Amino acid sequence: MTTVAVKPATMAQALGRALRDAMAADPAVHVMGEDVGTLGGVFRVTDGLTKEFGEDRCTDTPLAEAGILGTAVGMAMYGLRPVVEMQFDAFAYPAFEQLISHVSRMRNRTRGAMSLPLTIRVPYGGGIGGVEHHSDSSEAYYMATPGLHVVTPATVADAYGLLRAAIASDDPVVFLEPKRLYWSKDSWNPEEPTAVEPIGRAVVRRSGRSATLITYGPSLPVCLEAAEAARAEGWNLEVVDLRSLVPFDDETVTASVRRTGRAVVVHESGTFGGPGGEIAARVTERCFHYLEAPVLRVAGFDIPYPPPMLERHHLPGVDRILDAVARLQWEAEN
Amino acid sequence: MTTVAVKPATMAQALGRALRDAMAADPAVHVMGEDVGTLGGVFRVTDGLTKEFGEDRCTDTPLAEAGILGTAVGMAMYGLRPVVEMQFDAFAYPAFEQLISHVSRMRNRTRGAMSLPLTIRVPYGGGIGGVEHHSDSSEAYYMATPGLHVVTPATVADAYGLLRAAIASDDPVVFLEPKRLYWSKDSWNPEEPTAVEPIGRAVVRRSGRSATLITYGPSLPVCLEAAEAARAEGWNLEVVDLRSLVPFDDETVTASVRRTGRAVVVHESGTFGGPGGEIAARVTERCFHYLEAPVLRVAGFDIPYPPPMLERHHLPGVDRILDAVARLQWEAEN
Amino acid sequence: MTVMEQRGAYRPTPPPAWQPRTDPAPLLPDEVPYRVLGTDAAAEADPELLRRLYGELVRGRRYNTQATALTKQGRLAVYPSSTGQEACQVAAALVLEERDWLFPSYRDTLAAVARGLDPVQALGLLRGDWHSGYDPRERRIAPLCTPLATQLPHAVGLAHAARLQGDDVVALALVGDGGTSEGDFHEALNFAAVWQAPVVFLVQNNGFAISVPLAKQTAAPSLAHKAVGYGMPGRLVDGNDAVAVHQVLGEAVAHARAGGGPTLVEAVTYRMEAHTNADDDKRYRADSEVEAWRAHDPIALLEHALTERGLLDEAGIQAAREDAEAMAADLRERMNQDPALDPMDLFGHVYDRPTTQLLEQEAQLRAELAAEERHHESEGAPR
Amino acid sequence: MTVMEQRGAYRPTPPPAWQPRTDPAPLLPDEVPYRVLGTDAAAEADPELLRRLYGELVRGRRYNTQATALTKQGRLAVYPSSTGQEACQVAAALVLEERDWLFPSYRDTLAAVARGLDPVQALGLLRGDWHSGYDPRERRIAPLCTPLATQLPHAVGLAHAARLQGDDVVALALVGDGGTSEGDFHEALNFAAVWQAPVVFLVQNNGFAISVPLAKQTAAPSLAHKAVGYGMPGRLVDGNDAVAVHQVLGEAVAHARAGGGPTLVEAVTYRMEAHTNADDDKRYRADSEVEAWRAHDPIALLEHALTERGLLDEAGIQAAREDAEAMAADLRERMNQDPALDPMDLFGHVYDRPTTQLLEQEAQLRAELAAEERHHESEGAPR
Ligand SMILES: Cc1ncc(C[n+]2csc(CCOP(=O)(O)OP(=O)(O)O)c2C)c(N)n1
Ligand SMILES: Cc1ncc(C[n+]2csc(CCOP(=O)(O)OP(=O)(O)O)c2C)c(N)n1
Ligand SMILES: [Mg+2]
Ligand SMILES: [Mg+2]
Repeated sequence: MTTVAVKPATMAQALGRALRDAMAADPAVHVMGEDVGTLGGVFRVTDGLTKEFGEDRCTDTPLAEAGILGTAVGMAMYGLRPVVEMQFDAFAYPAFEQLISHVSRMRNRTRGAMSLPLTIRVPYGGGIGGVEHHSDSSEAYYMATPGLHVVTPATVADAYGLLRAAIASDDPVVFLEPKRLYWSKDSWNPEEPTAVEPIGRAVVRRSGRSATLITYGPSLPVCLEAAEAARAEGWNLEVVDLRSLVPFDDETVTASVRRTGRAVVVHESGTFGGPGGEIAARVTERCFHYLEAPVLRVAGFDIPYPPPMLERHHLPGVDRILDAVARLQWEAEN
Repeated sequence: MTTVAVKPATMAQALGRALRDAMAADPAVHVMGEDVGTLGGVFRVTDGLTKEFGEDRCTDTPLAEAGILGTAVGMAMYGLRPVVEMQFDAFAYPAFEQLISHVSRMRNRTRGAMSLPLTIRVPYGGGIGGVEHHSDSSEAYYMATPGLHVVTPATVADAYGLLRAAIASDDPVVFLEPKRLYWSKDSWNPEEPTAVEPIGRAVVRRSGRSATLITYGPSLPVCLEAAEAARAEGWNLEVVDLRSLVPFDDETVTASVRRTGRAVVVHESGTFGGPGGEIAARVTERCFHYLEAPVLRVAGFDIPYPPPMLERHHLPGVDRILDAVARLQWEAEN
Repeated sequence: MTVMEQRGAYRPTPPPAWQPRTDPAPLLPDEVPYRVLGTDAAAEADPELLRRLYGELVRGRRYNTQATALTKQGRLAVYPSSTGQEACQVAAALVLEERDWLFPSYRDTLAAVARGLDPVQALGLLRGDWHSGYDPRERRIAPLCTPLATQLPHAVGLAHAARLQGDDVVALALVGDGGTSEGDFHEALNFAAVWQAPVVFLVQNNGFAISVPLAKQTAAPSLAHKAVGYGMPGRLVDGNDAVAVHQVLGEAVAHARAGGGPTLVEAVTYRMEAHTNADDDKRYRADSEVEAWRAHDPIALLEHALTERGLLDEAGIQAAREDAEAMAADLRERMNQDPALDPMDLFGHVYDRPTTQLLEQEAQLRAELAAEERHHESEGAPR
Repeated sequence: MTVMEQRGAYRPTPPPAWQPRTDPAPLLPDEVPYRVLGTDAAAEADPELLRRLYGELVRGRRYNTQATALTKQGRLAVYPSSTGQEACQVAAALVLEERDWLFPSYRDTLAAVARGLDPVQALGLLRGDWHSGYDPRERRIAPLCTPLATQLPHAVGLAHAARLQGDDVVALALVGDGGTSEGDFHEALNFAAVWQAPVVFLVQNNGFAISVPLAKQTAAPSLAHKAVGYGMPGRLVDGNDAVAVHQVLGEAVAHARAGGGPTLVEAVTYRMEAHTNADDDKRYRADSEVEAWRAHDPIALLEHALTERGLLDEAGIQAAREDAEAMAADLRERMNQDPALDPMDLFGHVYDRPTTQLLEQEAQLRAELAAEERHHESEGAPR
């Protein structure tokens, strides 16, 4: 089984591989959640882990999210490094009390004496035809909670590299996995050792000088597509993949926007009170005199996530991004 | 007992009076929560209601916030208008699942067939010397949840008028009560009928032309004080009290900032991912060419709420507001 | 006065407050699940009820197979089948009066249909055109609830509200074995008992929560043993015996209606199919286990009892099947039509009145759709 | 083949999966709370243990009165007294080995102190200089937990982790009667039972959750009756009888350590004082109720048993009191000193490494403090 590598791997496979490698490297790493064991998770990310490491290392828990996260806190207090799976975004809500009042605060509460090296994997976002409660983008809640790191990969390589980093982190990391990219592939080769990516660094995925698209997770491919389409309009768009919402990489983002003078934040999460507000505000604070136009936001509408048959209207798509780019007051320039 | 009015009343008394009047006016209004009955609530807001309306109308519930909110949902489904008290901000977290997945979505879920006329009273914010978990400002979570109204009074009259409006609303309202203003008084007279204030209208509390302070709830008195102090520096500050975070009154805020050309958002809630990001972003979108400087934020630090002995360092105070005003690029003007 | 000086007067007494408030014995469930079919009691069961249950079971099974078929044709986003659990689904529906309320979980579309909901409306959520395919008040069926156990407190609150208004309404709430692990299960049962709310909780213990077997979900002697911890009766029933489930639920409903408070009923049943059409149950259970349950099929059990008593013959069976086929044909046909969709619905029901923010977003989408339309027209392509 | 044709072969069978997994009987609690003091068993109790418990109870009571006094002097932000509950607090502490873990709630500073934590550190949270006044690992005491019942899953996870590592560590978690209504209580007990984690849950049923009496909290025969619903033993004990609590907890701890899994212990006790110094208990309970409990005071109970057995005389009582006074005097003196505070602590422990955002905010506060300093200096005012 170790001879032929499936190449290229999907993001789900890369995540599974990261878990496996982390468990092999450190006996303190424990995976737990609903259906993560025998079934291998509803997205098969944890497939094979129970077989390889036993039920005590990859555990099917009772169906209770607060209990899952709460017991993981206790395990981390005893020195383990639990990796918890929340089955879907919306099913993490019952665990919010534990997350806000304990996970995010234990280090601070104890003046640094007790940290919680805990990773919380949350499949998030829409675009997979999921019925109600299966497509939420809840990153705004996590961002507003000091003490949490909030990380989300958009490429297969990052899925591996960032998850390894999250598990290695001595602080709790909410690791948001874009559901609709689970089956995406890129050039990542599971047979080659992949670098563990440091958390907190954004990356420029595409260089351009007309304007910056600031995005992350499920919206990265959409932005790249929009950037290609924008060439027809004469715009050469830069695309920044944040990868980490907390810590936020002001340096990379600011440098890009100062170069281009225009920016659009793109995400699936709702607009009002969503991540884009924070991002637009801080970019504006730092780049005010470089900006030719206000930083715009292309994001989900301010509605509960729609049913499958209507979700395409809700999700930020290429046209909506290009419309926003068009509104970046180009006339003013001429 | 009806002859002599305690005048002026405190905000806590005005809230109690609003509950009483709402209960008297509509038998569907039920008050429920931990210690709201016999004790009258830990802040005495519900004092006397059980005596006047009986235990079935003002009910001491078991100690379980998800259960309180969840049963209130069912009561609202049957046509009642529950007013739920969460004892402190941080103790609302166990009810987040009910809040996000049900309270905010029932109307939308049923295409309007079933609304939830439900008010959730949450004492919030710090400045009262409360120990851990008793001083959180959690409005960012509520703002990021479509389907909720988010309202917060800063004056005694608004406490009455907005709470009456919240209870009268056919939609769920998260009613945030600034703890440290519970004992504040202004000219509100409980003997005179007070207008029910429509939800969604900000109000200019102080006119000025130099810059706009955009604020709400516990930070309003601080902003008014800062505005007075600013006169010594030659600044004539306008102060806008939002009163309602959702719906957001863009009209009033935008009009003010267009007049002044400069703005600072002030709140206790953490900066990163907090309400100020949204507010700054949308003000900038709407007022870009009127702005002399980026919209700045003076808010809580990005830390868990500090212990009582350190909270004064955390809370946005007059000096910090004036510092921000000073950074609004006045030189550029001259 | 020191304690030494007091001592002469002092006599240890039992803790003053101590008094067990209810006798636990009657709250404990039977040792084995209660059954009617296959026992002597089957001979006494009301023939009319038996026939009615039988017809509904046959329809129910057909409904399940039809719905699963619709997922294959892309007409449903997903379908969690209740095949094997029809006795629970049907009995839960039939035991209620019109004024009562049903609180189904995501797997309980059949219960809603058996209560009289249009099957197409019942499948709205799973088809994906809207979250709730129906107005809950029309048939007094709460929206199908996906977050597990979270609708249980709603049932308690509704039942409590009805009682406060003087209405003798009972709420029946459905939850799975897995759902009993959630905090909301606990809080709901506790509120119900403290308030003596007229609510009945039916746990369909079908052995699994997706892939997780009951033994990893609880160490309790039975799920019905949880009841005593809330001070309500716990009842254990064979969930594949429609007559037994109907009887036990009926008693619980009557008890609740009479002001006796809530009951927890555990129905021991089995999920005969995978969790949903998207699940692969071969990964976590042996065929032999499934096979063992086939001999205990709820339809076969009832059919046997009916024929043994001469209440059903081949013609009767045939008639039931035809009735079920007709229902399936109608369902198929109607589900094969595309639902009428209005994207503007996205904005219309978030609040009573849309916020300006929502109006702006609505206008944006409207403009986009108009542009799309123009684009299609200019390309001459049919939409 | 139709079902009719199969029928000959068909025999109804009981549900295949049915088998009660544990015998419920041994999991049910006694009918009345277990007691030692005031019964014949008191004569057999270990004198050394009795004396030790007595000394700790007297210290504990004095600690409670001293802490309440400190709130009046503004030295504590708030104090939730455990007066009347000293037997539970002390027994919980004494029953554990050094390697074990204690998970206290906000009312349990005394348990932490009795376990050896410096009383000043134990009061850190309530003094308000930092959230946890101590490093949890030093004495294996989790931070005092304010959100009710939320530390229970932590205890389960820690105990489970220890067991997985092969350490024979037991976790003892404290919760109030009110806290048992929370979902986290339910989830914690369920996980503990499923995992057979070495954890003991001690419910101090002191009759109230702030103002809410037990009857509005639960309708259960007793809180200990909840245990059977998880498949763990439930024990009921007189919470004012230090010897009985010590014995019941000791057995539960030994059971857990031996791999027998968790136990739920309900100690029936009474909160003799208001919820905290800020509460007014006259609003919700009658003096007579409080008085009734005075005759059942944990210290008086034990003192009586000791003197009856000739194990304690006036001199012994005096010595215990003096020891307690010395502790109180030391506590008073040390609490009267202002704690050393560093505002920069606000930023240093949010993450392992502060984010740039936090560094900016730290710099801002540093500048503000410097400006304040300069301002004070220029005004010549002493800081
Ligand atoms: C709060 C919550 N967590 C997780 C899920 C994902 N999920 C859907 S069904 C299911 C298993 C449910 O098991 P059970 O309660 O026994 O009901 P059954 O599926 O057997 O009818 C899970 C974990 C969910 N819907 N809600
Ligand atoms: C989750 C949560 N909800 C509410 C509160 C507020 N509160 C503090 S103490 C208390 C009553 C606790 O009663 P109980 O559990 O019986 O413990 P006791 O105070 O009697 O020790 C309440 C409601 C809290 N601390 N945590
Ligand atoms: Mg199940
Ligand atoms: Mg109590």
